[in-house]
Amino acid sequence: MDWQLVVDSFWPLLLGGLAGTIPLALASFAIGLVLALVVALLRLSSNPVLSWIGRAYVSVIRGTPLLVQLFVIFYGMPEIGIRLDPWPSAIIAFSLNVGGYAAEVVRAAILSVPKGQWEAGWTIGMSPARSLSRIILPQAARVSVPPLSNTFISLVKDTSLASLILVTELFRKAQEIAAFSSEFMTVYLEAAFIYWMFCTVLAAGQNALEKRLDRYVAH
Amino acid sequence: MDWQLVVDSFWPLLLGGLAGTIPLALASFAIGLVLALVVALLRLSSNPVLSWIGRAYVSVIRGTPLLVQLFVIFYGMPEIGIRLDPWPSAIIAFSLNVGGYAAEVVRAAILSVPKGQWEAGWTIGMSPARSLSRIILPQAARVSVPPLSNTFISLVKDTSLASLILVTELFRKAQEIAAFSSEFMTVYLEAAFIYWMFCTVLAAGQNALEKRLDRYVAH
Amino acid sequence: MSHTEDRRQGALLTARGIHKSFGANHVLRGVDLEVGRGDVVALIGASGSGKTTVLRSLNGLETPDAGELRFDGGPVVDFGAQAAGQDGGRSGRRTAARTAKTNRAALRDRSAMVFQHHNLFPHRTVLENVIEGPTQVQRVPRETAVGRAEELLARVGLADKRDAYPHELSGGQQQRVGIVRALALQPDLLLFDEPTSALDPELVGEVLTVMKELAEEGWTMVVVTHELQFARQVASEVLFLDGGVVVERGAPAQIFTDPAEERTRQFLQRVLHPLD
Amino acid sequence: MSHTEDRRQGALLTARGIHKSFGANHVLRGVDLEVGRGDVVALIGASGSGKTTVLRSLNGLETPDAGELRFDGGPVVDFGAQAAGQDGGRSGRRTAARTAKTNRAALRDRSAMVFQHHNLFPHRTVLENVIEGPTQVQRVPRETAVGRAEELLARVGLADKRDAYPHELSGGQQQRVGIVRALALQPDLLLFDEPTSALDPELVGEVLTVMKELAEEGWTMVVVTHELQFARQVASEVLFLDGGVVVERGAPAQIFTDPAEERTRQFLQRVLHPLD
Amino acid sequence: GCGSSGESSGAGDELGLSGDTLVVATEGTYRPFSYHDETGELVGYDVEVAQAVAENLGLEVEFQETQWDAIFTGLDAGRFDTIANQVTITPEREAKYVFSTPYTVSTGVLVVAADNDDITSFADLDGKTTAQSLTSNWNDLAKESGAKVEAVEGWAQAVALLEQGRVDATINDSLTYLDYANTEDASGIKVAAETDEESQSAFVVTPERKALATAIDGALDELQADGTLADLGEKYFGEDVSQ
Ligand SMILES: Nc1ncnc2c1ncn2[C@@H]1O[C@H](COP(=O)(O)OP(=O)(O)OP(=O)(O)O)[C@@H](O)[C@H]1O
Ligand SMILES: Nc1ncnc2c1ncn2[C@@H]1O[C@H](COP(=O)(O)OP(=O)(O)OP(=O)(O)O)[C@@H](O)[C@H]1O
Ligand SMILES: [Mg+2]
Ligand SMILES: [Mg+2]
Repeated sequence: MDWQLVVDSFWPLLLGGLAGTIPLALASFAIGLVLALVVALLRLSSNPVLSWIGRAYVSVIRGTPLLVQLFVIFYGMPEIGIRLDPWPSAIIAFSLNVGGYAAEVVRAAILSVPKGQWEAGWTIGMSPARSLSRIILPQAARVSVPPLSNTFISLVKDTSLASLILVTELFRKAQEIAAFSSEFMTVYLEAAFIYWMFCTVLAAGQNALEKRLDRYVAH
Repeated sequence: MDWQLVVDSFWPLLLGGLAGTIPLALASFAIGLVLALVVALLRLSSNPVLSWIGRAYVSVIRGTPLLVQLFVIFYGMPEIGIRLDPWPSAIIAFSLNVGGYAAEVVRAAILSVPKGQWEAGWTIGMSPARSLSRIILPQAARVSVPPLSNTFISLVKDTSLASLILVTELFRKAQEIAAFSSEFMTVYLEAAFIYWMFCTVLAAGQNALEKRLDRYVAH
Repeated sequence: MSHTEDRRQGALLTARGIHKSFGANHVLRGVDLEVGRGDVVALIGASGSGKTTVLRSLNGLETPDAGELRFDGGPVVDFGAQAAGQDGGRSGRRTAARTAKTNRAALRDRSAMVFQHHNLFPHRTVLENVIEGPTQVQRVPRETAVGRAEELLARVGLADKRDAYPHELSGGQQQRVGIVRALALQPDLLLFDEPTSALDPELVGEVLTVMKELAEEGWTMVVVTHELQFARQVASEVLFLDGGVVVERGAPAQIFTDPAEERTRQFLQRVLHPLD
Repeated sequence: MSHTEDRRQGALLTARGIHKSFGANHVLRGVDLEVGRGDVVALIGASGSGKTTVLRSLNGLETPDAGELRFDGGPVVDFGAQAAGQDGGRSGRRTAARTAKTNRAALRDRSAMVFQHHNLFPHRTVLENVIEGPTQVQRVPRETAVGRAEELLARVGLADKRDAYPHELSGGQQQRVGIVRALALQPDLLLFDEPTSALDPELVGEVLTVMKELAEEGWTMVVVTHELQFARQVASEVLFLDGGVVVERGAPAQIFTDPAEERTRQFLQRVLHPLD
Repeated sequence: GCGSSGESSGAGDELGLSGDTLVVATEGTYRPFSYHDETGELVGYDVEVAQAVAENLGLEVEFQETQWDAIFTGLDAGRFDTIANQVTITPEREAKYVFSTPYTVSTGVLVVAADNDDITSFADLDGKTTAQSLTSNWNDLAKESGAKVEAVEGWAQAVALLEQGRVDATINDSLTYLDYANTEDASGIKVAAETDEESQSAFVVTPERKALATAIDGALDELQADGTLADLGEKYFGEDVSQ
């Protein structure tokens, strides 16, 4: 192991993570969650057309490689006249991807809230939309924290594909350093360590969030 | 879109999937499940050392990129004298990976079986091991089918990384054909379609399995 | 209470020929019901006889397949019309759907329900549970709603629990909060679905006592219950339901001491004397 | 039954000074208990008083922190020893752990338990549920086990349900299968934890009737129950538990008509006359 | 940002560029042609040639770094104006794209493990296994020689496989080998043979941008004439590799 290389490359790698990986993951996750809620509601809709749209979306997103999704957004869209810069393209592609995966989580979480909660909302006069936002979603949130944080951890690692569409992040930095030094094993291990650090911090955040949300729920 | 290319490359791609992707995914999943059970039991153990080992394993596997895991097994192990061929390396790496992800699923599924089932096993004289195998796991199986089939679908797509350690599968085939024809977009879209086909078949299988396991469970 | 007097006159709710199926399961087979102002109607019957379904039809949680409901001399809500609409092609169906929606909401806004498993909102405090309906739906100013809520909580002995979360309460306390949440809506009709059957026996009393007081104050109530003692003491009328039909109805004294129907007699025997 | 006679003699189980805490919650504070062969002991008391914990201590589902248990004139299982072991450093702890393990299994093998929520194995048929213990643990040949199981199922009126899955049965049927599963182990002692409290009222009778028959046949039983009628008719002794202590014990006739303790009286009042 | 920078009309317009910027795609991980040095700066022979060409044409240059998989797709999609990444002129590519005059002419070397004496010529590859990057045309040469080809990400992995004895050989650019031998410990490998045929690398554009190719040709001629290309060759390889 070339320790000098490890030391020299630590900051560039970390910087690639902090300036590329993390903002990309955060932005995509935030937008993806909103999308996921919409898709989950489509899937839960009693209207067969809407529900089919939701199902088809999830099926395509989850059934095809993320790499191809990135390709289509960045290199395919210009053919129909839409040309976006790398960062917007990456955020769109990852958001769409998160939307597909998280939709299933959100849907399951909504279904996990006892039917009696909807009924209580109904009896005190609430519209379904209001019941959803004030009663169901706050409870679904607790249930969906663990699976959503899995989705987020996967996303953090998946952002390494963004280098394909010209976004510089942690993994791209690692490739650059590896190409220069030929010590790909060392550099990749170091990158893995930084990913692991990020994920560990995330997991700690998840625990804190779960505790917070547990406050008002029976054990 | 170069339709002649699409037609010509369909069989090679499909073959890459059937001879590479699918067997690799199946073998890794089977071994990974066994591993997942072991790790889940470690994590559930009341022995703090065992439970720490389980947690650490899951943390490392989930916190680091699969690509690095593949590299360590294939390029790193020879440095400590263990040199495996591409296929065994790939199966080991993917099994270890599945083991980490599925361990959490298995653990959650075991915890989801009501405590009363363990107690009923105890009162009729069963050892914990026997309760686990005859009472808990059959019930946990039903709960874990949906998340495990997600793990499997992810695995199918992740096997594309095996091309990095010289295993020829669907995605490698696509790269070869694309590199030769320079028609990356067309070939990748076609590969995506084949992945989607595989995933759709899997999803159908999942449904059938869920129905079967639902037979003796209340609604 | 100030509104006690004007509750004791005329039929508040009339139900005629209510039918309801779940798939092939014809659960209600023509249920008639009349609830006068200030009445306490007890619905009894075996499990699966349709008690809950009757109750839920009264507040729109279920939409009957046929029959009509009339509230307080208001317009007749005719579920038959809807069934007819179903044959009437696309626009007919749409009109029917719209009507059903309006009907359901109209029913619901006159009544409030207390559930078997309280269904309190676990992520909100006791007070927030109670004022949710008034402030969010009825647009009562928060101040007013809180004031009323505190008054009601004090009445059921839970003034000091206003900031607790539901899981911090005992089962009996949870049910009492459920009752307060219903009262806070100031409904014309209170619906209770076995409010004590999920409780530990020694907690049953505290809930029944509150319900008894409400009855004495003149609230109109429909109560599904297995507490025959309560029905006997508090109800103005008892309905025995079996197989989706009201088999027998009458004053509690008559039903419990001298049931006209063999089925009623058998049911009472099984519940009151399980070991004989 | 052939073994009826030899059940009616001597103390089958003696418990002395049983203590148990969950964290800071000192749930049992020195419970004494004696169960003679053929006795039916009823444990009553408010929710949270520790009834279930007592029962579970008798079959090893909980390991008491202190106290001793003695089965059928056999060796004394001393939980105090274990507590002492905890001060005795590492090897002491290990020995204590091993002893505790043996003790728990010994307790468990003499008794069988019927749960409040049946805890039947949902993925196995009724018959499979019943023969699981005999064939898998007691190594009874399958033929024999099936024969006995069918006999027992017939006795509780469920011969025709042998191939049904638990979820296809009513609550009362499920509990009867639970009883048969316990009987099939041919235990010395039957433990019941509120076997009817999760049932619809009209189904309670069918389960209590089976239990009454078992008592009459001479089975030794400890029953946690809220069915005071049942305790009164069937129990040979009633124990009233409050705050982890046996506050009062005696013949049912005495406890129910003339309780010595004020706490007992209050509890009975609340349960028997909730509306007064 | 990508592509469209300035509004000022200049040299770019006639060449079909949007503004005065030449957008050049490169891998950035292909030493010594296109890589990042210790300071993180993008450098390399191809990079500097592209910079010189742009300067000669009076254009700004903007590099877009991506993986080989995406490089032609991006060219097709108009994301890049040209590629500077040792793109070898092949008949298949010539059918689809327009090449400039070549700026690198090199031979291929057959590299084997230092202790391997079985392979001394390309003919010996028959039935052997080679590690090749799919991006290079050496891939085809290996196949033609009867070798089984294992695809790898790049040169470093090929060397690792050779040293671990998992493949028998790798064919790559002599320039890549030279650079590696000059900067890293190459004691584990050696050159077993060299091709007679030379391969030529050039800038590549889509057919619509033929004017750009012509302009680049002109620029390369001038850079050839004033010795710039030779100097760059000297800098990176110790010799002129442009002809
Ligand atoms: N949403 C539903 N979907 C399908 N079947 C239903 C539904 N709700 C009720 N049923 C069925 O309708 C019948 C009557 O149910 P209901 O809940 O009204 O009975 P109940 O008299 O309230 O019984 P219990 O005392 O058990 O509460 C039962 O057979 C039940 O299975
Ligand atoms: N596993 C446990 N962990 C922590 N606390 C427990 C546990 N089991 C019981 N307790 C606590 O011990 C006390 C006595 O519980 P127990 O279940 O024995 O009461 P019970 O008399 O059976 O009540 P119920 O009539 O509600 O069944 C309660 O305060 C309960 O919360
Ligand atoms: Mg009901
Ligand atoms: Mg209990």
